[in-house]
Order: sequence, then structure tokens, then C-alpha cells
Amino acid sequence: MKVVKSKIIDNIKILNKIYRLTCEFAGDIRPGQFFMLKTLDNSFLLPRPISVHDSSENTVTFLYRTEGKGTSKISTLREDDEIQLFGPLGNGFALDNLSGKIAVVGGGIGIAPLLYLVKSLGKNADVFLGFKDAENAYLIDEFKKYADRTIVVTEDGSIGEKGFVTDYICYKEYSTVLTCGPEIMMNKIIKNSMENNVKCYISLERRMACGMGVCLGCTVETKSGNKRACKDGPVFSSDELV
Amino acid sequence: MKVVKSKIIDNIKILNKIYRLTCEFAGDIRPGQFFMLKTLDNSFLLPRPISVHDSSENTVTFLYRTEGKGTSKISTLREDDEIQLFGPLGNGFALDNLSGKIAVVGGGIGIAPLLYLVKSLGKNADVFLGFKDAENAYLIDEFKKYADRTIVVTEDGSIGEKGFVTDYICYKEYSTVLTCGPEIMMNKIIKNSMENNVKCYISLERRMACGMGVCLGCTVETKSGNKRACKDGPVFSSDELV
Amino acid sequence: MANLKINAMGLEFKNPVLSASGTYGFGEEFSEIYDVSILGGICSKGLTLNGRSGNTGVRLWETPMGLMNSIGLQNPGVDSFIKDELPRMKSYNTIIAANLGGHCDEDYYEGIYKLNETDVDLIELNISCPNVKSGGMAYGIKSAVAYEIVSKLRKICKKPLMVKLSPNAENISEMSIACEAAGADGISLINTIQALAIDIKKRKAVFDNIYAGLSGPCVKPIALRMVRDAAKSVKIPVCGLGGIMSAEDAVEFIMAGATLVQIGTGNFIKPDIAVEIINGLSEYMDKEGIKSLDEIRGII
Amino acid sequence: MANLKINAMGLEFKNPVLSASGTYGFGEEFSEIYDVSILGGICSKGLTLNGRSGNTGVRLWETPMGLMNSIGLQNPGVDSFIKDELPRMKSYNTIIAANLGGHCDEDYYEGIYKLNETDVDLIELNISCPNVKSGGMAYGIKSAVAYEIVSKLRKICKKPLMVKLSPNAENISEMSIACEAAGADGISLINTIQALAIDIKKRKAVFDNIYAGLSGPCVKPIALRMVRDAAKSVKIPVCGLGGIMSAEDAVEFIMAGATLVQIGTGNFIKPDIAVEIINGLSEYMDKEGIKSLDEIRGII
Ligand SMILES: Cc1cc2nc3c(=O)[nH]c(=O)nc-3n(C[C@H](O)[C@H](O)[C@H](O)COP(=O)(O)OP(=O)(O)OC[C@H]3O[C@@H](n4cnc5c(N)ncnc54)[C@H](O)[C@@H]3O)c2cc1C
Ligand SMILES: Cc1cc2nc3c(=O)[nH]c(=O)nc-3n(C[C@H](O)[C@H](O)[C@H](O)COP(=O)(O)OP(=O)(O)OC[C@H]3O[C@@H](n4cnc5c(N)ncnc54)[C@H](O)[C@@H]3O)c2cc1C
Ligand SMILES: Cc1cc2nc3c(=O)[nH]c(=O)nc-3n(C[C@H](O)[C@H](O)[C@H](O)COP(=O)(O)O)c2cc1C
Ligand SMILES: Cc1cc2nc3c(=O)[nH]c(=O)nc-3n(C[C@H](O)[C@H](O)[C@H](O)COP(=O)(O)O)c2cc1C
Ligand code: FES
Ligand code: FES
Repeated sequence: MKVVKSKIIDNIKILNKIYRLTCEFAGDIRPGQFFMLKTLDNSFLLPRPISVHDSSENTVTFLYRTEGKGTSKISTLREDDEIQLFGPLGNGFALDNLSGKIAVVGGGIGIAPLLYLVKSLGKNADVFLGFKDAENAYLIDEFKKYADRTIVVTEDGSIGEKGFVTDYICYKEYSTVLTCGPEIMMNKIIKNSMENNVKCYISLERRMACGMGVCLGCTVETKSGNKRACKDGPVFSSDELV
Repeated sequence: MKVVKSKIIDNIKILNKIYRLTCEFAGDIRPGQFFMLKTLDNSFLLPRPISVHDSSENTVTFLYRTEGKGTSKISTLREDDEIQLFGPLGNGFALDNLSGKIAVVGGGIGIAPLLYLVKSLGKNADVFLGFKDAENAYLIDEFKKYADRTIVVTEDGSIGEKGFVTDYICYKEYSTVLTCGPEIMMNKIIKNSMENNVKCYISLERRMACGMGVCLGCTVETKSGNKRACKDGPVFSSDELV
Repeated sequence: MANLKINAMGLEFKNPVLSASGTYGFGEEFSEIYDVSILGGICSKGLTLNGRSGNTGVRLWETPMGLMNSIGLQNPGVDSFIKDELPRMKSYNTIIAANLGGHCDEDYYEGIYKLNETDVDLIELNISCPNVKSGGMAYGIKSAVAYEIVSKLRKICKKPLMVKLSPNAENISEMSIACEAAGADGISLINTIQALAIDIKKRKAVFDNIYAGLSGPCVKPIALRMVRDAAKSVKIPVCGLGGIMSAEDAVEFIMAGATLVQIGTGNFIKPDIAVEIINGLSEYMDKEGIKSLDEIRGII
Repeated sequence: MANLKINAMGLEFKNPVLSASGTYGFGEEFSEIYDVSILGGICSKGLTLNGRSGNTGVRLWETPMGLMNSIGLQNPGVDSFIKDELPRMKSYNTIIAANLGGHCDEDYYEGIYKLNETDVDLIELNISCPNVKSGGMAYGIKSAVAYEIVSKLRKICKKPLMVKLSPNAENISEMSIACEAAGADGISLINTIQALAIDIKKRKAVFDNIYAGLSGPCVKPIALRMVRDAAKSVKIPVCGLGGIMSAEDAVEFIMAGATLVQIGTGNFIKPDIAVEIINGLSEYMDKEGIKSLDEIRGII
């Protein structure tokens, strides 16, 4: 991990409130890791945690949704502006221990970290993407390039299957489920994975100040006590969690 | 005076650290008046006082130098961005009471409010502009369009006359001197005007919070007690001052 | 539309939003921007018995999301206020509070006697000024000192009396209780927090008086805590202020126990902020289905 | 190059810049970003005799230019610190301070006895924790209470003892004097300021404990004032902190009388900020022709 002032290559709105930001960055990054992002002015104080959406030799790409003042401010940055990046942080998904067929499940903005994950998994993964409706769906074609199968589910069925993404996973087919998305979705997946004896890893969100494990602000309660989402996570095995 | 969110028409760097900002604004403005400017984010707190550099029916133009975090931040705004404008504020130059030939003297960024002033005075004014050197000189051609004579003075003589602008004013020729610039320049002009029995009006700078006369933070000591630079000024008659 | 009316200290306020002393002059300038009669009330610039020309040197300094000021109570004096400002202020058709400071007991007595005879609605007693007779320590630091002066003034004051507490008080709860026991009709807080800025280039304190008062968004979390401390300690109404910049901020103060709120530094940042906050409050209530602010006051 | 060395409390610091307790863990994570031996010192995460798992609920909240935290002293306990953290920390070749908190006198005694037997360089005594035996009022509010505990601990403590003051103390000058009289070798201030945040959507305080501690740039003007109050009151060295984000900020604290400074929240905002501040200090001295910080210390 390092702190750098990085030059922005582009920062494009890809959908209502959703932006893709690509910056210069050289260094190894594991899928599921994140960076702390901060504009160089003082319009907000704490850096904001954003997952790695993609990465190449000299760049890192983020996909983020504007929520409050930090992400809104970041969305106003343009090509050649500078941004403070701190990372890569966190454990990321432990790819080495994976074997067999893998299900990758994402909902909403939780899809952000999954592209880089699926790319790294090779053609070994099926991807399940949940959206509200066709208008709020994105990145489907990107995922199709890298995944074995890509299953899209929308609440209103306006594209792909209709309903909740959690209803379309056939757990028995998989050795492991990797997921990121709304808590309600992840809780369902944890439950179903356990019932089906499938290993499950989830990426958690917590408010963060340091992003590196020193402030103890991002507590995740686990069976072995409080863990730090930023350093011990953000990816946790579902059976660690209480 | 009013508070508006105004759309930026352009914000152009015209010289090292000096920018010209044009915004949408409809309303009467007197030369020597100013606005309080603030970006819509929270990168700084207090609006910044900036004089009117020019104005048309639907626009107001400012000329400013980046000094600290406020003006630097304002300089990053671009076309179509919005800015908070509050104004016009202050008394401005009292043009109605002027008669005879007028000398308008500006130094450094103090030149900003003088263009609109000279435009309003018609061909009745000679303009004296003081700069450090040719590289830091600007707007000369603009002034030439509106002034009777335009005398440029640089410290190193690299353009126009050499020395200080205060050395080139023939006070006897004028009924009134109007000036804005560094304190040292203005103090010299006040002294010389008095010696020559020429009326003198100067535009003063003070730290401001409200810009409208309520906080009492921008004190100017005058013979009739404390006055407010923002409301009773920024233009003062030199013989009011202590 | 939501009902924003507040009855407090024997007065009826159109809504809970007042402008804070020292940030609104005597209302005249703001009346050029918007109709100031929409306000719940206006607190005058801090008055002293005799006029004061205020402090020398720098009077304003920006800090991260804050403002330091050292105006030094520049004001025209009580008589001039009564003659030159109050009649116009009363025409604004909102509650008018005279903010009164003093450097010794007599200053306060005299000021109150004079204000008693006017149609000012409310006296906001600023006890943050250093008390010259007790060695320059402000009236507002020790509860016992505050109790004494407030008791005396309560006896002679014919108007509702709201005591404005200093955040530099040793203990806000005790101070609030002392003021209530002394007969205050309400308390307002916070005044500015004592702070220091240094100009390292000049190697000098920025302000001639060295210390100055901090206000603005940076103090809001502290102000909110103190307002809750106060509201939990007394039954008289609490007027909360410190860094309020939005209707949401005002709601926080109300949830912390405030009956009224004041807007100070915010008036500088966005001169029509009071309009926005008053409208915002009523929209908030409509949206949340809140009929009266009593439903959410002090719920924290 | 400027000489940044500082001798204080019987210790030699490479430079006056320490990392503040609770914002630097035990140094391990930062050692991955830069060579932490460049620091003047490291203050450990606040320790308690027995480990604590800290507070439930939200622990962090951003405010305008500030951070509120309610970590609740999550820490592995003194024994585990001594066994698992201290040996590595000592290898960083800088002054290592153990920040020690306690909820009753015994907690402190036991902690000090254990730390006495280690090669920790300095004990920073955090007296902001609520004292369970005296009804939850923190040790650090009333000077007399602080005097008592510090005197007792001074007698048993074999290490230099720096007492970390709370800005919530009733009176910073009196508190500083009390700590000096009780035998403290130095004092550090400020800890976080008690503050409140409310989630108006949930109609609840953000933090389970309702109040939490405010830090960051927003508190700097207040911290600076308190550091000057303290430095003017005592002869023992004062370690200043609160919102330091740059070398210029550090210089302000030194001019206000600080011998040492600490970087807290700044470590989160820009993780290599300490490097920048240490280099910046030495550049500043060179540029201003300052040979020793003694020349500017306490000049305000
Ligand atoms: C490890 C991790 C990875 C993330 N990856 C992504 C991503 O790839 N794309 C994306 O759009 N979002 C992601 N998020 C969520 C993102 O961090 C928040 O949306 C963002 O911090 C909101 O900041 P704001 O200033 O816009 O909102 P505000 O509400 O103004 O933020 C105020 C404070 O709350 C914190 N906060 C608010 N919402 C969240 C949240 N959901 N999670 C954590 N902290 C929060 C902020 O960091 C800030 O400190 C991630 C969060 C974590 C913890
Ligand atoms: C009536 C008036 C008209 C002005 N017109 C112009 C103009 O046309 N063009 C231009 O470039 N500048 C003008 N100035 C100066 C301009 O206001 C300051 O340069 C600007 O406020 C600096 O802000 P900052 O954030 O960049 O600097 P910072 O140093 O970060 O500002 C910190 C604080 O100090 C105040 N401050 C700093 N310098 C000055 C100053 N010289 N005068 C008043 N307040 C100051 C700021 O307003 C702010 O509150 C004018 C000032 C006044 C009072
Ligand atoms: C420039 C200025 C002048 C002030 N003058 C007074 C005053 O005369 N009397 C008073 O009681 N409070 C005075 N105050 C304090 C405010 O009324 C208010 O208590 C404080 O600023 C906190 O609120 P805020 O953060 O909303 O500004 C002044 C504040 C400022 C910024
Ligand atoms: C997340 C966090 C945890 C903290 N934990 C401790 C602690 O354990 N012990 C302590 O004495 N101070 C603790 N502090 C206070 C800091 O050491 C420091 O006194 C305070 O934050 C002010 O400095 P700053 O504004 O530079 O952060 C903590 C502060 C923060 C932000
Ligand atoms: S964010 Fe600081 S420990 Fe995780
Ligand atoms: S800036 Fe407030 S009175 Fe002039």
C-alpha cells in the first residue's frame, strides 16, 4: 500500500449517479481490495473507501455511486486533475484457495468489485447480477466477456429474469459463492450457502477513517472477536461472522 | 443586492495566477462595487470579496488573483459550473459628484475594479497602471480603448515608463484621483493629492465575513469613527481617513 | 402546511428560527435581501450601556469550517439602540430581543432599566463579557457568579430574560441549573468558543486580544452536545445555536432539546440562509408527518 | 539542516513530532508506508489493564472538518501489549509511549506496575476515561480529582509520566498546575472534545453512547488556545495536539508553548502526513533561519 497523488485518466458518468474513474497507478492489486480516495481540496475530510473495479499495469479503475458529499465531489473531477489514492488495502478475495465452480453474485453498486474478480477467476465463474430494472442495469456486456455464464435478474423483469438474484442461484452447482451487494441480499446468500454446504465469502462495508487497521472504527463482529473490515476484511468467510 | 446561484460563462487564466471570471447576473452595478463569491462546495467557509471588473446587461465579470484557498478553488471552476454570488455590495465610486479631468491609478491586482470605472467615466479619465514588469502587465489594450490617455509604468521599465506609477502623475492636471492598489501606493497618492489639493478617493481592502455591514469585522478608522469597508466603503474619500 | 409556531417565555414566535446576535446587525441590511418578518425573531447586536468602538487589529479570521472573531462588542450603546434602531426593528413584526452585555453589575442594571421602558420583547443576557470587577473572569464561567448576577437582574427586569451561556463555562449543566434557579425565563447557547490563531509569518497572535471567539459549522457537534446537556438539566426553554447551516442542523438541535434555534455565522455564508431553513423546517415536518415540533423535541 | 532534537522529560526525541494515541495502532501498519523511525515518538493505542472489545454501534462519524469517534478503548490489554507489541515497537528506534487509561485507581496502579518492568520509554496517562467509582465523571474534569490520582501514580511510576488532559476539563490552567504539582513530568493536550451527532432520519443519536469525541482540523483553534493556557501555567513540557495537518500547524503549537506535538486524525487524512510535517518543520527552520525551536517556543 502507498499514498500517491494520482493523475486522472478519465471520470465518466456511465449511468444516473454511477461513475467510472480511471487513474494512474502502478502496483499489484488483488480482486476485492480497495483504495481510500480523497480530493486534494478540503471539501471533505476523511478519504472514502472505494473497491477496485479494474486494474491494468499502470492504471486502477473504480466504479462508484454518488451518495453524499465525498463521492459527489469526486464525481466533479476531470481528466488530468489529481486525486489522492491510498492503497491497495484490505485482504481481497482469497483466490488461491478456490477450486471447482464458483458463483459470483452482485447487487446494485456491489457489482463494482466483481468485474476485476471475475476477470481474475478466468472462465471458471458464473455471474449473477441483480438490478432494480433495465434502466438501472449496467456492465452486463463486460461481465459476459469474462464469465462463463452471466445471469441478469431485475426486480421488474424488464431485462433478464424477474425477481431477486438470490432466487436464481443453484447452490448445488458451486463449490464457493463470492458476493458483494446490499446487506439483505448478502444475508440471504449466507443463509442459503450454509444450508447447501457451499463456502461463501462476502465483501462488507463499514464506515472507515484510516482504511489500514489502526483506528478500530470499522468493527466487524466475528466468532473470534472484533475484526477490522479494512484490514482483516473487507472479505470475510460467512462462517466467521456472528 | 441579492444572493444567487449563477452560471459561469467562462473562467480564463489571463496571466500567471490571474483569472477573469464571467458569470450570469442581471442587475445594476456601480463601478467600485464588489460581490462576495463562494463555490457551492464546502472547501472554504466565508465568501470572498471580489470587485466588479466589468458588467453587461446579463453578466458580471471579475478579475482576480489566486492568493489562498478561496481564490484557488474559484479558479478551478469551469464553464457551466455554478457559483454563489452575493451583491452588488458597497458604495462604489461616486461618479455623480465628479467633474473636470480625472486620474485613475491602479497597481497590481488593484487594477481589477478600474476597467469598469474607466468605461463609465467615458473619455474623461487618464489611467495610470503600475506593474512589476512586462511579464506581469495586463489589460493595457483594454484600458486604451476607454481612457483618454493610458500611462503604463513598470518597476524595471520593461514596458512603458520605468519606476513607480506614483512618480508619473501630474496632480495639477486633475480635479480628482481615483485609486486602487497596494497600500504603499495608495498612501503615496493620498499624500500627494493632499499636497496638491486634489480630491482623492481610494478603494480599501479588509477581511470580510458578511460583506453587507452586519458583522463589523471590516473596520476602517475614519475621522468620524469606525466605518465598515463593506458598506460605508470600500471607496473612501482620503480626507475621511485617519 | 406544518405549524411552526412556538410559545416560549411568555412570547409567541412565528417559528423557532431567530437570527443570532452580532451576525444580523439590527436587521436593516437583511431587510434588503428578504422579508425579515418571516423570522421567529431577531437578536440585536450585543449592546453595552455606553457605546463601544470595539477592538483594534484584525477582527475576523477563517479556520477550517469556522470563523474566529474579535469584534469587541462594537455597538452604539443602549440609548442609541432604543432611539435609532428599535422602532424600525419593531416594525419588522417579529420578536425583537435586545442582546445585552456588561463589564460590571451596574452596566447590566442600567441597561435593563432603560430596556424595561421600551417595547423590546425579550432581553438576551450575554454573560460572556469579562467582568472587570472580578479580575476579568467572565460572568459566564462559574455558575455561582452567573447565579448572582442573573438573580439580581431578574428582580429588576420587566421583560422575559433569556441568558446566553458561554461554552467556556466550567460546567454547562450546572450553569443552566444556576440560571434557571436565578429566575431566567430561558437560556440560549452557545456563544463563541475561546480560541487562538497564530500568524506564524509575523510570529504573533492574529488578534490583538490574542484569544478570539470561534463559531460556524466546526463547532456544531460541540454546541449540540452542550444544548442537550442544558436541555436535560432545566425545564425552561433552551434556544440552541452554533454552526447551524441547514434545516437538518436545526432539527438536530430540536431533537437535542432546543425549543428555539438561532442562525449566526450561517448568515454570512449564505445571506438568505434563514429563509431556506424556515422553509426547510416546514418541508421536513410535512414529509415526516410531524404536526408539532413538540413531537421530536428532546427525544435524544 | 535544522536541528530538530528535543530533550524533554529526561528523554531525547529526534524531533518534536509524535503520533497520537488511537490513530497509529502500535505502529505496525504505518511501517508498511514509511520508515516510522523518523518519528520523534509513537504513542500506543490507549491501553487498559484488561483488554476491552470497545463500543457497539457506529464508531466513526464525519463532521465539518472533523471526526467524531467512539471506539471505546478497544485494546488487547497491558499484558498483551507488553508481549505482542512492545518488542516490535522498540525496534523502531524511537521513543515509545504507552498510553494508559483506567476506570478506577486500581486499573492505573496495576497497569503502571506492569509497564514499570518493561523498556517502554514514557507513560502517557489518559485521564479522560470515566471514573467508575466516582459516578462516571472522568478523572480529567476536576483538577482536585486529577491531582489525587496523578500524585499516587507518580509515586509508583518508574517511567517519565506525561498526563494527557481532556479539553472537557473545567479549567485547563488549573488542571495543568494540578498535574505539575502532582509530579507529572509533562502534559499533553488535547484529547477529543465531547460532542454529539444526531441521525435525524433514525431520530437517534449516531453513537450508542450518545456522546463521542471530536478531533481534526475543526478543533485546532480551540486546542491551540488550551495549549497556550497550559504552557503559560506550568514549567513542565507541554505536548500539543488537536487538528495538526501541516508543519505550519505544528509551528503554531510550538509558538503557543508546546515542546512536542502529536499528529492524530491527520494520519487518516494523509497517511504519510508525519513525514511531510517533519520535513516541513526542518525546511521552515532553514528558511526562517531558526537554529533551535527554543527560539520560537512560547513566543505568543
Ligand atoms: C471496503 C469498501 C468498499 C467500497 N467500495 C465501493 C465501490 O466500489 N463503489 C461505491 O460506489 N461505493 C463503495 N463503497 C461505499 C462508499 O465508500 C460510500 O458510498 C462512500 O464512502 C460514501 O461517501 P459520501 O461522502 O458520498 O457519503 P456521505 O454520507 O457524505 O459520507 C459520510 C461518511 O460516511 C461514510 N460512509 C457513508 N456511506 C458509507 C458506506 N456505504 N460504506 C462505508 N462508509 C460509508 C463515508 O466514508 C464518510 O466517512 C465501499 C465501502 C467500503 C467500506
Ligand atoms: C472590497 C474588496 C474587493 C476586492 N477585489 C478584488 C479583486 O477584484 N480581485 C482580487 O484578486 N482580489 C480582490 N480582493 C482581495 C480578495 O478578496 C482576497 O485576495 C481574497 O479574499 C483572498 O482569499 P483566499 O481564500 O484566496 O486567501 P486566504 O488567505 O486563504 O483567505 C483567508 C481569509 O482572509 C481573507 N483575505 C485574504 N486576503 C485578503 C485581502 N487582500 N482582502 C480582504 N480579505 C482578504 C479572505 O477573504 C478569507 O476570509 C478584494 C478585497 C476586498 C475587501
Ligand atoms: C462576528 C460575530 C459577532 C458576534 N457578536 C455577538 C454579540 O455581540 N453578542 C453575542 O451574544 N454573541 C455574539 N456572537 C456570537 C453569536 O451570536 C453566536 O452565539 C455564535 O456565533 C455561535 O453561533 P454560530 O456558529 O451560528 O455563529 C457573535 C458572533 C460573530 C461571528
Ligand atoms: C479514532 C481515534 C481513537 C483515539 N483513541 C485514543 C486513545 O485510545 N487514547 C487517547 O489518549 N486518545 C485517543 N484519541 C485522541 C487522539 O490521540 C487525540 O488526542 C485527538 O484525536 C486530538 O488530536 P487530532 O485532532 O490530531 O486527532 C483517539 C482519537 C481518534 C480520532
Ligand atoms: S478504518 Fe480504521 S481500522 Fe478499519
Ligand atoms: S464585512 Fe461584515 S461589516 Fe463589513
